[in-house]
Amino acid sequence: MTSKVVTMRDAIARHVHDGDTVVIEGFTHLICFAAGHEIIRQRRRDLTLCRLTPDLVYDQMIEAGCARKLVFSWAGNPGAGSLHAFRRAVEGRGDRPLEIEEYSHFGMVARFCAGAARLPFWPLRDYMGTDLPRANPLIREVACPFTGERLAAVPALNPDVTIVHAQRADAHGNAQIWGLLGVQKEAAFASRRVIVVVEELVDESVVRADPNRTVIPGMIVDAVVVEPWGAHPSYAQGYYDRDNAFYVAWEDTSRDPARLRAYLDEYVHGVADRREYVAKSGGLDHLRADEQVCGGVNYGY
Amino acid sequence: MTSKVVTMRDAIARHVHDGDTVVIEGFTHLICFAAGHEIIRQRRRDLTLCRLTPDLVYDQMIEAGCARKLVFSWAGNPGAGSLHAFRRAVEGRGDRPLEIEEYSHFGMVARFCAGAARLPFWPLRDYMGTDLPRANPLIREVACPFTGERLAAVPALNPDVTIVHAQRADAHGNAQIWGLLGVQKEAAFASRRVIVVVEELVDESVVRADPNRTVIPGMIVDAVVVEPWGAHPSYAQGYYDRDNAFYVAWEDTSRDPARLRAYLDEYVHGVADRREYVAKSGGLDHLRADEQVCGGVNYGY
Amino acid sequence: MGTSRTDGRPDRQTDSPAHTESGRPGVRPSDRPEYSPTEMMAAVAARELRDGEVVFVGIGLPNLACNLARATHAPNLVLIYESGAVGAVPERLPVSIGDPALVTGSLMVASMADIFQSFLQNGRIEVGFLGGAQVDRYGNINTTVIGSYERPKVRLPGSGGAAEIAIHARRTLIISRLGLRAFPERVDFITSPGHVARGGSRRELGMPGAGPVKVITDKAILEADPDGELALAALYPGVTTDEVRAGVGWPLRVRDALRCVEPPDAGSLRLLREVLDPDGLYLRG
Amino acid sequence: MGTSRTDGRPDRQTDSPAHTESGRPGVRPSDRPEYSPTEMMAAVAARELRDGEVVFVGIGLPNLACNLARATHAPNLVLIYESGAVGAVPERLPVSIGDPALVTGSLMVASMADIFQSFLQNGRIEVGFLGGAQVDRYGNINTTVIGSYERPKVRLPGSGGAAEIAIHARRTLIISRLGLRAFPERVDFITSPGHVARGGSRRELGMPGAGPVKVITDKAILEADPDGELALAALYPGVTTDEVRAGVGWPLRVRDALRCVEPPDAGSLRLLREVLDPDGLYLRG
Repeated sequence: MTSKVVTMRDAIARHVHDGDTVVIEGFTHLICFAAGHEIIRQRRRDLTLCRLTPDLVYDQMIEAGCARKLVFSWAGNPGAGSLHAFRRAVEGRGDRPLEIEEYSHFGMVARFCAGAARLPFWPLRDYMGTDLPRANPLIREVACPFTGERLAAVPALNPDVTIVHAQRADAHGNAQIWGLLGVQKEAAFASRRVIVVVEELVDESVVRADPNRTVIPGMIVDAVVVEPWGAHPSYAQGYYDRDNAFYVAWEDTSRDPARLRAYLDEYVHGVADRREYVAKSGGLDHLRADEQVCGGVNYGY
Repeated sequence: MTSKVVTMRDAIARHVHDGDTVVIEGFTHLICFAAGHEIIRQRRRDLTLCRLTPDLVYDQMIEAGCARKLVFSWAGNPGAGSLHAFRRAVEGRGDRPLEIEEYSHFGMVARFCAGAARLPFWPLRDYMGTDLPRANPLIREVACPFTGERLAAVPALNPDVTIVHAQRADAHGNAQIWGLLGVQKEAAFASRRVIVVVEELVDESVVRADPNRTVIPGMIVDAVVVEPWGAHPSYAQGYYDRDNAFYVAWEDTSRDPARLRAYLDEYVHGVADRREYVAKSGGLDHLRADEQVCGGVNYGY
Repeated sequence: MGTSRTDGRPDRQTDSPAHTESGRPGVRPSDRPEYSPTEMMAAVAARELRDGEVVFVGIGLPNLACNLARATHAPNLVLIYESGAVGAVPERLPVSIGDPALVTGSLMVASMADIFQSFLQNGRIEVGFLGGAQVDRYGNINTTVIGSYERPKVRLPGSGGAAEIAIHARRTLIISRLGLRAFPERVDFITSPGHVARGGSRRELGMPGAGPVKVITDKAILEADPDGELALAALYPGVTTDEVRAGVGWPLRVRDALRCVEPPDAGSLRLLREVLDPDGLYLRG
Repeated sequence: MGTSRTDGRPDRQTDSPAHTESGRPGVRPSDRPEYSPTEMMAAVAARELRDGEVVFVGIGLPNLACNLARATHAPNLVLIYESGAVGAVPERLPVSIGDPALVTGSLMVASMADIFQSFLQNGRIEVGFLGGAQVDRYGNINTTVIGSYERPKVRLPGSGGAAEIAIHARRTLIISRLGLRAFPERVDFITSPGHVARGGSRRELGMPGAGPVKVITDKAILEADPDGELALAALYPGVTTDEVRAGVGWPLRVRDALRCVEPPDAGSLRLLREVLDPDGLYLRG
């Protein structure tokens, strides 16, 4: 089989188009900032951005003007404050409007589950007594055909493209992830196109040695990008720690549109690729992970 | 926390009662024959037995008179023929009636998914054009509240007790499984009580060294039984191979009720526990797995 | 749940040991070590957790409370984070709900689909922690918007997992500092339902969990009366009923059997300050 | 799809290379090595698989066919088993659908919930193999009961994953030996729907997959006409139309452009006999 390995530039150019519904998933862990930055550099427009937690990566993309709409369930800077580009847009203080479609985490997870299963909806017991269905008419009800009970229902989310960061994959995109799994698998299966970005490209034999570790099969992957440190300032278990100082500093950076744009000019537009970003960020070596390697298991028979 | 480790005798005595809905899951892999034999020895009656593939273990329990009803999706001897105790009962040639409730694999999987999520039903795109809904009125339809599309729906399966065989667990029941996963996790989460049976009892530190390998958390487990070779003649990846000769021989054994009962007398009633079964079976050393150990991954940060 | 009184004075009997929150003998104000309201909130929340329970943990004070409980009376508490870490034993103070330290050495990593479906919706979570910008008379919480949804004055982060924790956890604990903006009579938006939401009571609406059993503030503990309205149930040492009333945007009921909450003991304070949050990241508030 | 003729003779043009099933030059009867009908079925099924396709594999002949294709023209075939093994490369002949040899060295182990929801229902399976006790005029398959469901003469194993494979795989291949009991006009029970089931056509019933594109028998290949009825489309060497008709319980249509199927080449036979099934476990039939 021919290799799917391409540069980030080529992957974004080929698979992310203006107007697309784009998912860069990863719950705290493995958020692919490298892809977000490349989308900003290539000046994509009118994207519908979906993520449980927009996080800094979508705050940057909103400020950069990539987003027409945001689909989400928690839009804060985890442990550190607000996403101010998001807030400016939603509070009517920004340069351009931002449409929002809002769920809870469970609702977003359920949307990805429906998408991955190619069902039009997913049932869940949720939202009674909340104002969320009032704010979002796509939160509906379905009656159980056995008990008559009325449950909540959310529609499938089937993105045009999902970008998943993983610790490692082979050249066909068979990707292995450990640590927090988020909704990476569901988002990838729900998507029309899938880009897998990895810290490390490994031989197929590494994947085949531990098949229970594989989260995303190559057969659903369109492109593989090898991008060490690609998840910074989020983290990759076993590779590097979360850059908490960056998250804390974001509160002040993003609160001031001029500073935020200066940041984008320097760290996104001002670099050609991730390698330059890492160099400009001082190498990031202080974040490199300690060794805490688990034992293997026997696949013999 | 106090240990949950008990003998198989105590686990069955305490958690499996006459009239219960019982699941011994494991798809080809990790089928807990040791538990099935102990249920036969303790002469449980009127059980509703559920499994995707009843396999030899339920054929034996049906012949032994434990079952009132069978819920299933494929009732054959994999690669080797029929389950004749099952066939005698369903074809009206047996000693006692056996009620059946029949799905396809996907339908059974969906029932366990609903049970694990504590939803009353699960939607799936299935059964159109088949005669299965005619044979089983619990296969129904549900309308999508977004598209209006009519999908199939099956009801949740919430067993009284589920017995899961695993390669290893700690004394609190945190169980790790690799190789085929079947519907072990879903069945355990769907169940009121859970018995975990393991090849190997390990220290909690072994589990904590590789938390992504854990399939069933101890918090949903009621009893842990340590029973090496407990899945024979099925297999445990990394521990022992499937005893294919046993499956092939079952065709003749089960075809003749007298021979089947002689088998039960000798290998089930005629032994006190699994240790004696293994000894009577000649030690089973020829099935012991080769070593094919995978590498570990780094959980550091 | 007891009745409420309105004279604003704690019941005299609340000094007796049987009525202190921890069940241990009461400590006179003059004996107690110095502590901050934040430390008090963490200690009070920790006492609410029983050994062996399964707790859905948040970052900040809930995390401190859970780890304080683990280090003291509840060594077998099972900590679950919505990010997927089950049985976490963080070796450092987690600064996000998906901190890598929650994974390393945990019992299990579950996908978020499993966390919400097989753990939370399944009814396996015994205690959930909630907080938010606004908590109202019935324990409803708003973490969505100040002002209208369509034209918000302040856009807050939204639900995250809070809506479903509020609905499914067998009981919830709300942690919030008193103040008129934080405790309005009616929240601007119900993100996480308490006892009486628009449309009916929890039971009428089919919510599996019992809802907020306690609202742990910086001055007192509020509990819901049988009709779902929050009432002042216990005062922290040195706090008066009027001080609590001043921090709540509705006429606050006061229980007849008003309890007095014991301050944190020296051991808990040492754990909080020296082990759990040595940099004062969350305790400094 | 072509039209059908009823004179029972293969079209003359079928000897031309362009019309042989494999696309390679035809081999005259006298040149061909000896082979059994079972070997022919395995070889014919293997030819139906294109390199890089994702195949839902069963035990027995489908497994042999897939591994023969992998060893010859389709090295990148992705083999998926309903038991959860994805990208399996079995080092021995698997004797059950959950053989440990399917796991060792595979690309991924998926839970069965994922196999049925995220792979099959998702539309990721390009080819599915089906077989069964009865195949009818429209390619419907019965693996449930001979006789009535309530009082069966013979109780068969049931669906397993066959019903959903029949519905979702983009196309299916049916493998079955001809015979009046195996090919009745109407199956006693539709376990796996073919082209026209009770209630309507596949499209009317909302089935995503195209259904059975070929029925590979021990004597010939049947294909569905546009109205869903199976017709004789290609004969194995040395087989007459009448022989096929005798093995089918309805008046069989015969295509005008009746093709002649090339026998297995020596390389494929050697692979089947010496590498893939050296003990003749499945080839002996």
